[in-house]
Amino acid sequence: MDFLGHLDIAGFVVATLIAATPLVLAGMGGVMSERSGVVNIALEGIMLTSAFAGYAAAVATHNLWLGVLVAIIAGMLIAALHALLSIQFLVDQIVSGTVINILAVGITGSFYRTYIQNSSLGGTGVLPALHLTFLPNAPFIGVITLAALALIPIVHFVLFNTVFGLRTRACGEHPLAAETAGINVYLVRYSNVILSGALAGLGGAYFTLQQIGNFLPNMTGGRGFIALAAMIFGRWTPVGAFGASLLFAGADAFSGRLQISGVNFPYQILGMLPYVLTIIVVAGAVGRAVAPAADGKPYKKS
Amino acid sequence: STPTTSTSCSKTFNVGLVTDVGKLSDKSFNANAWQGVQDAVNDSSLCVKAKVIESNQPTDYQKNMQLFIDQKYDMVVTVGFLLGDDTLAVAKANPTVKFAIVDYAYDKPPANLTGLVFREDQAGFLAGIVAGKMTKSGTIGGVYGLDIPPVHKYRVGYENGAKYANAAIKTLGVYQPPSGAKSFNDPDWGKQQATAMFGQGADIVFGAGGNTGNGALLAAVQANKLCVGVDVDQYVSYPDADKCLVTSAEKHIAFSVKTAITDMVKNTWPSSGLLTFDATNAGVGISPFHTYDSQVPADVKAMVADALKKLADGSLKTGYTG
Amino acid sequence: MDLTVEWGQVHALLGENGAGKSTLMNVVYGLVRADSGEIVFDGKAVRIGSPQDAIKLGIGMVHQHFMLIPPLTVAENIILGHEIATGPGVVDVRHAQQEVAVLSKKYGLEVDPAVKVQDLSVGIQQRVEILKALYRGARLLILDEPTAVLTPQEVRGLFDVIHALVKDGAAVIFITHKLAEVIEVADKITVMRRGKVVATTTPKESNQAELARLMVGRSVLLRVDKTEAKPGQVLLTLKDLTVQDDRHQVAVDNVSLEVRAGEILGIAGVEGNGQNELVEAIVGLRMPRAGQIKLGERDITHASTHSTLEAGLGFIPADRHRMGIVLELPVADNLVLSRFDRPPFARFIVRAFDAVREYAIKLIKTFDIRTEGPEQLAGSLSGGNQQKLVVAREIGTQPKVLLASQPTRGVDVGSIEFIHRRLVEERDNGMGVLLVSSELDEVLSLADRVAVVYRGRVVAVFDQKEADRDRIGLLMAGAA
Amino acid sequence: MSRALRQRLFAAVFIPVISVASGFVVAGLAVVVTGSDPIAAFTALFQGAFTNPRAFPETLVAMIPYIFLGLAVALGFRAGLFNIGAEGQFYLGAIFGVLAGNSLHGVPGIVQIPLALAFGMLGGFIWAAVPGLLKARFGAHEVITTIMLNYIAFQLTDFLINKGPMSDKHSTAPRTPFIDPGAQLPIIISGTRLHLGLILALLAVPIVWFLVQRTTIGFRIRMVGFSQGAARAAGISVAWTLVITMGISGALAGLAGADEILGVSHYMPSSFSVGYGFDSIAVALLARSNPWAILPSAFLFGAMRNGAAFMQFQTQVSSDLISIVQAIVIMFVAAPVMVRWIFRLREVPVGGIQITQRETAGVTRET
Ligand SMILES: Nc1ncnc2c1ncn2[C@@H]1O[C@H](COP(=O)(O)OP(=O)(O)OP(=O)(O)O)[C@@H](O)[C@H]1O
Ligand SMILES: Nc1ncnc2c1ncn2[C@@H]1O[C@H](COP(=O)(O)OP(=O)(O)OP(=O)(O)O)[C@@H](O)[C@H]1O
Ligand SMILES: [Mg+2]
Ligand SMILES: [Mg+2]
Repeated sequence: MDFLGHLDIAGFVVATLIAATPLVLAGMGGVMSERSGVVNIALEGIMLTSAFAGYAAAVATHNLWLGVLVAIIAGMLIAALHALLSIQFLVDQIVSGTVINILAVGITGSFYRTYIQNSSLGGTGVLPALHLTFLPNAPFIGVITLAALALIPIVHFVLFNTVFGLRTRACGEHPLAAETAGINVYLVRYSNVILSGALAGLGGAYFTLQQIGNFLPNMTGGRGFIALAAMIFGRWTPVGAFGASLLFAGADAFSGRLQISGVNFPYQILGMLPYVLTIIVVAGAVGRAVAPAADGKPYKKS
Repeated sequence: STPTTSTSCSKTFNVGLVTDVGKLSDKSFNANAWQGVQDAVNDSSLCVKAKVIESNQPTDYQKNMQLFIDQKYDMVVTVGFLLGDDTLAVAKANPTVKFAIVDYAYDKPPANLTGLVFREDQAGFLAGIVAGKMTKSGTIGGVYGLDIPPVHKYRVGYENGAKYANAAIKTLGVYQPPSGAKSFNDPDWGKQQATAMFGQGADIVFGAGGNTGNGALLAAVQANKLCVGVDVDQYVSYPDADKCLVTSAEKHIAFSVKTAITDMVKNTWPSSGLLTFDATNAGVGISPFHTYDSQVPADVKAMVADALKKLADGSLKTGYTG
Repeated sequence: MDLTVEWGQVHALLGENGAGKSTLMNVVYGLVRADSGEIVFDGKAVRIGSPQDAIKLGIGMVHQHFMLIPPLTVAENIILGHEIATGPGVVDVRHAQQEVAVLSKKYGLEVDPAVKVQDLSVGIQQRVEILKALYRGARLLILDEPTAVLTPQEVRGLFDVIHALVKDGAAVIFITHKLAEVIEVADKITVMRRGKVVATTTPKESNQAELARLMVGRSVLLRVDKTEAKPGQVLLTLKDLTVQDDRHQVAVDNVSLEVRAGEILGIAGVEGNGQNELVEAIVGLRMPRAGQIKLGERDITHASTHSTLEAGLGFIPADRHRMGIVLELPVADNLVLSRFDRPPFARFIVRAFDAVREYAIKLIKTFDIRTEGPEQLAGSLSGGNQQKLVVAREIGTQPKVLLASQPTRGVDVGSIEFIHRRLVEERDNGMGVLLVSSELDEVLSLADRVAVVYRGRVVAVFDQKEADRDRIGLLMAGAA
Repeated sequence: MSRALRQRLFAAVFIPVISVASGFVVAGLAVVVTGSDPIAAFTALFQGAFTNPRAFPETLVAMIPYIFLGLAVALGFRAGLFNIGAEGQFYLGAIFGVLAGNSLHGVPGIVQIPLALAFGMLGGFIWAAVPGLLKARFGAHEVITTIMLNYIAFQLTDFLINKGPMSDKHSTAPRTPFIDPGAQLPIIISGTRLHLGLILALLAVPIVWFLVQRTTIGFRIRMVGFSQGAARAAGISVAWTLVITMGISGALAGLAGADEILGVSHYMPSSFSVGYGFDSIAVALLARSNPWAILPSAFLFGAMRNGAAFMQFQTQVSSDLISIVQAIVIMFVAAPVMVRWIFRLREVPVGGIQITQRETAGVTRET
C-alpha cells in the first residue's frame, strides 16, 4: 500500500474544504435559525430548492451570478414559509421542516421532469474557481467555497458581537425575557429563519453553480441532514459547525482516497467511515451539547 | 414524448419501457434505452407507439410491467439487471407479450424474453488504449458507479487496455459507495474523486457511472486534464465535458433496444433469448475524437483499429473473465 | 379595578397567590392586554401595547420569575434591547460595562458586568434586574415579589435601594405577600383579592392582622397547630454527604443529618445553597460524590430513584410542573405515577384502569382535590389542587420518610393550610419528614428541628424551641 | 350539538378533508404550471390507485409497509424521539428476514414465516436500539445518529449482497438468493400480490394501540414523552425507556422490511427502498402519532404511491407530484391555526401536531 507516499496533502485539504462547503453553509444557517429558537430541519429542502432555482435562473439569464442571487432569494422565500408556519401558525417546527423537505422534492422534481429532463438544455457551466497554483498539484477552489470560508468569521461576529446577534441569542434562550427587554421576538425569529434560508440557499447554489453546472433530482442527497448534525455537534456555533463539517468532509475525502490508493478492503466498509466517525464524535466528545434553551418552542404572545 | 406515428400503419405496436430506480434523469443508462425506444417510434416504418414508467422502488418493477400488460402492450423493455428476476417472472406469466431487458443474460429464458448484453470490457479496452497512449504522466484514473457487472466490465477492460498500450501504466480507480438514491447520481462526489486522482498524478480520467461519472469529466474540464466518456458519445450528449473529452467508450444501448423492437415488429425475434452486442456487430466501440482528433497520433488510431479487429476475431482478449 | 400610584412613593400591592397582582402589573408593562379600562401615566391616558411602550414611558419591572438570560453576561442582559453600539450594530462591550459600573455604583447595586448571569446567586440576579430597569430610565419601578428569594440581610439592602430611588422622585410598586415588609417599606398599600382591589390604606392606618384578613377574606392561622414531636428511631441518615451540581462544583458539602420517625426536620436556606442537589441525591436523581445515605438500615447511596422510592421514600418535588405531575395525563394516572406498574394497578404489563380509578377517587376525596373527576387532565387543575395531587400521591403510599421540597410554593392559603395539616398528621403517625423550603416562616412553623444550610454546608441545627428567626436569617446569609 | 362534540368532529373529519382537498388543489396548480391537465392527472391517479385491474389490491400492498413504518415513527414520537432512521431499520429488517428465510429449507411456513418476521424485527430492533443507547448513555442526538445509521445500513447491505457473504453466487445481479418458498407469505387474493402481510399490519395497529394506551410500557413511553423530569422523579429510568422505545420502533420498521421481503420481493435487491422510511415520517405526522389514524394515513400514502405510476403512464405527469400533495396535506393537518385563518372559521380547532418535547426540545440532559 503506497497510500502515504501518494497522499496529496494540499489536495486533500482543498477537497475537504470543498466538500464541507454545503455542510458549513447550511450548518451556519441552522445555527442562526436555532439560536433564535426555531429548529430548522428544512435545510435539506431549502438547499434543494435553491440548487434548482439557481440553475433555472442561470439557464434563463445565462448569468451564473444572477443564478447565485436567485438561489439565495429562493432559499429565503422557502425559509420564510418555514417561518410563517412555525412562528405565525405555531406549527411544530419539526413538522414544518418536514413539510418543506417533502415539498422541495415535489416541486423541484416536477419542474425538472417537465422542463429539463427531456429538453436539450445543457449545463450552465460553473462559477469561476481560484486556481491555487502555488500549491502542489495546483488545486481549484470555487467561489462559493471561498464565500463560505469568509462567512464563518462574519456569521460568528454577527452572532456574538452585534446587536442583532445579541438579540438573536436572547430570543433563542428566553423569548419572554427578550420581549420584556423591549425586543420584538417575532421579528428576530423571522429575520433569522430567513437569513438561514439565505445561507442554506448559497449552499444549494454550490451543487448546481459551483460544482456541476446542472440540476439533478435530489442532488443534495441528504447533506442538509448532515449539516444539521454538524450544527448540533458544533454546539450551535458557526466555528463549531465548520469544524464538524470538516470532520465529516475530511472523512469522506479520506475514505475515497483510501479506495483510490488501492487499499484492499470492501469499498462499502470504507464508505461508512464518515458516518461512523460522526456517530463516534457525537456520542463521545460532544454528546452533551446543549441546545439554546427555547430552541423548538413556539413563542406565543399572550 | 410520444411522437405521432405514421399514418400508413395497419397495425400499431405499443412498446412500454420500465426504468430501474435510476430513472431517466440518469442521463445515460435509462435515458439511452428510452432513446432507443424513441428511435423506433420515429422510424415510421416500424409503426411503434411508446410510453415509459420510471420506477420509484424495486418492488414497483413487476407492478409497472403489469401496467403495460394490462393496457395490452405488445412489448415491454426493461432497463438494467436489477430488473432481471422480475422481468423473467412477468415474461413467464405473459407468453404473448415480448420482453427485452437491457444488460441481462438468462440461461434458458422463455421464448418471449430476450436479454440485451454488451461487451463493455471491449469498449473499455479500446478507450483504455487511447488513455494509455494519451497520458503523459503514466497514471490514469477512473470513477465508477456501483460495483456491478457492466461497470466492472468497463473498468477491467479500460485498465487492461491501458496496460496493453503502455505496460508501465499506473491505474487508479474508485467505485461509489452505495448511499441510497445517490448511487450513479452524485456528480459532486465523482468530481471530487477525479480531482483526488489528479492530485495523485493522473492526467486522464474515465467517468463510468451515470451522473457520478459525469462529475469526473467536469473535474477534468476544470483541471485541464483529459477525460473519457461512457456509453454514448458524450461529446454530443454531454457538451459540458467537450473540452476534456478525448473519446467515449460506447455501448449502443439505444441501438440494441431499437434492434429488439425491430425484431418484434418484423417477426425476427431471436430464438436464443440473447442478443450480444460486441466488437463483431458494432455493438460496442469508441466515439470519434472530435476536437482531439488532431492530437491523437495516427499510430494510436491504428492501434485502436487493430485492437477492434482482433477483439472481433477473438485473437485479443480484454482480460475480463466471468 | 382602580389603582393610583404617586411619584416619590412606595406603593405596596398585597394579595394572596393568584389574586392577580402579577397579571395586573403585566398589563401595565404591556405583556398582557387589558380587556377594558385605561392606564393614565403622568396625567395622560396611554396605550401600552408592548413592553417597548412601557419602557419608553419610563416603566420598569422586575418580574417575579426573573427575565434574565442565563448564558449572557450581566452587561449583555442589562443593555439587551437598548444596546450601546459602535459602528453599524456592533455591541460596544467596553462602553456597556462602564455604563453598568457607573449605574451600579450610584445605587449601591454591586455586580461584575462581565460575569454570566447563570453563575450568579439569586440575590445578585435581582440586582441585575433592577439595574436593567434603571438602565432603561425607569421612573416607575415595579418589583414583583422581590423579597421571596432574599435573605433578611439582602432584603435590608433592597429596601435601601428602594428608599434611594423614591428619594430621587421615582415611584415604586412593591408586590409581596409578606405583611411585615409592607408595613415597613410602603407609603401606601393596596390589597387585592380575586382580581379586585379590596382596600387601599397606609401602614399607619392598618396593621398586619387586618391586612391578612383583607387579603384572604377571613382570619388565617398564622401558625400551625401541633403538639410536641415524639421522635422515634432514625429513619433517614445522611453521613458526610458530598454532591456536585451540573457544573461539577461541590453543591452539598460534607453534610450529615438524621431524620427520625415522628419528626419534621426542616432545611432552611436561601434557594441555591445546595438544597436541590441534596434532595436529588437522596432520591437517587443525582449520584453523590462521597458519603452515605441510609433509609432505615438500607444503604441507598447509589440506589436508583426507582429502588429508593420502593424502599419507602416519598418525594414531593419542588418544581411541580417539571417534576411533580405530568400535565398532559389525567389526574388518576398522576396519582399512581410511580406505582402504575405493580398490583393492583397493573397485571403483568397490562394496566388495571378500574383499580387506578378507584384508588384515585379515594385520594381525591381524602385530600380534597377539586377536580371534575379522575379523568380530568392534571394540567387543567388550579395550582393549589395540582400540589394537593402531588401530596396525595406521595402520602398515599405511606412512605417511611417523606421528602417534601417546597411543598406549598405558589399555592393558595387554603391549600397551604391543608398541606401543612397533613404533614403534621403524618408526622404524628410516625412518618419522618424532611422539609425543604425557602420560606423561612414555613420551616419555622412546621419543623421540629431546623437545619440551616449555606453554600452546601449545614451551618447549624436548632431545636424548634431555640430557633431564633433573626439568628437563622444571619446564618442563611453566611454571616455567622 | 355540544361544543366539545363539534370540535372533535371538526378535528376528526373537517380538518383531514380540507387538508386533502387543499393538497390536491395546490398540486393541481403545480400541474397547470407544468403545462398538463390536472383533472386528467388526478383522474389517472385515482384509476391507478383504485379502479384499474389489480389497482386496489396493489394500493393495499403499498399500504402495508407504510402501516408498520408509520407505527414505528409514531411510537418514537410518543416518547419525544424523532426516529429518522426507519429507512435503515427497514433495510436491516429485510436483511435479517432474508437470512432467516433462507436458512431453514423445507421447514413448513408456519415455522419459517414467524421466525423470519421475528428475525426482521430483531434486525430493526438492534439498528434502532443503538441510537437509543447512544442517546441514553451519551446524550447523542437521535436525529444525527439515526441519519448516519441509515447510510451505514445502505453500505452494509450493499456489502452483504454485492459479491459479499449474502449475495447469490448464481446471479450476476447484486442481490441475495430467493428465500425458501416456505418462507414466503401466502397470497390472500389470488391473481394479485396482496399477501398475508396486510392482515399482520392490520393486527399491528390495535397491538401498538394497546401497547401505548393500555400497558405499563406504553405508559412509561408516554410519560417520558410528556415530561422527562416527572418520569425521573417517579423512578422511571428515562434512559432505559428511550432505548426500549427506539428498539420497539426499530422492530416495527424491521418488521416492515422483513414483511416486504417475505411478501413481495422474496429476495433482497440492490436499492431495496428508496424513501419508504422518509415517507413514513409523513405518514406518522399525518396520523398525529395516533395508531388508529395510521390506517387512513398509510392508505392515503399507499394509494398515491400506487396511483402515481399510472398517472405518469397515462398523462406523463411526474410522480413527484404526489410529494406536493403530501406536503400540503401535512401542512394543513399540522396547522389548525392556519386553517382557521384561511377559511375564516370561528370554531377553534383542537390539536395540531406536537413532536418537539415540552420539556427538552433539544438534547436530553441525563444526570
Ligand atoms: N382579572 C383577571 N381576569 C382573569 N384572570 C385573572 C385575573 N387576575 C388574575 N387572573 C388569573 O389568575 C392567575 C394568577 O394571577 P397572578 O399571577 O397575577 O397572581 P399573583 O397575585 O401574582 O399570584 P402570586 O402571588 O402567586 O404571584 C393567573 O392564571 C391569571 O390568569
Ligand atoms: N388550560 C386550562 N383549561 C381549562 N381550565 C383552566 C386552565 N387553566 C386553568 N384553568 C382553570 O382556571 C382556574 C384558575 O387556575 P389558576 O391556576 O390560575 O388558579 P389559582 O387561582 O392560581 O388557584 P390556586 O390558588 O389553586 O393556585 C382553575 O380552577 C382551573 O381549573
Ligand atoms: Mg395559582
Ligand atoms: Mg405573581
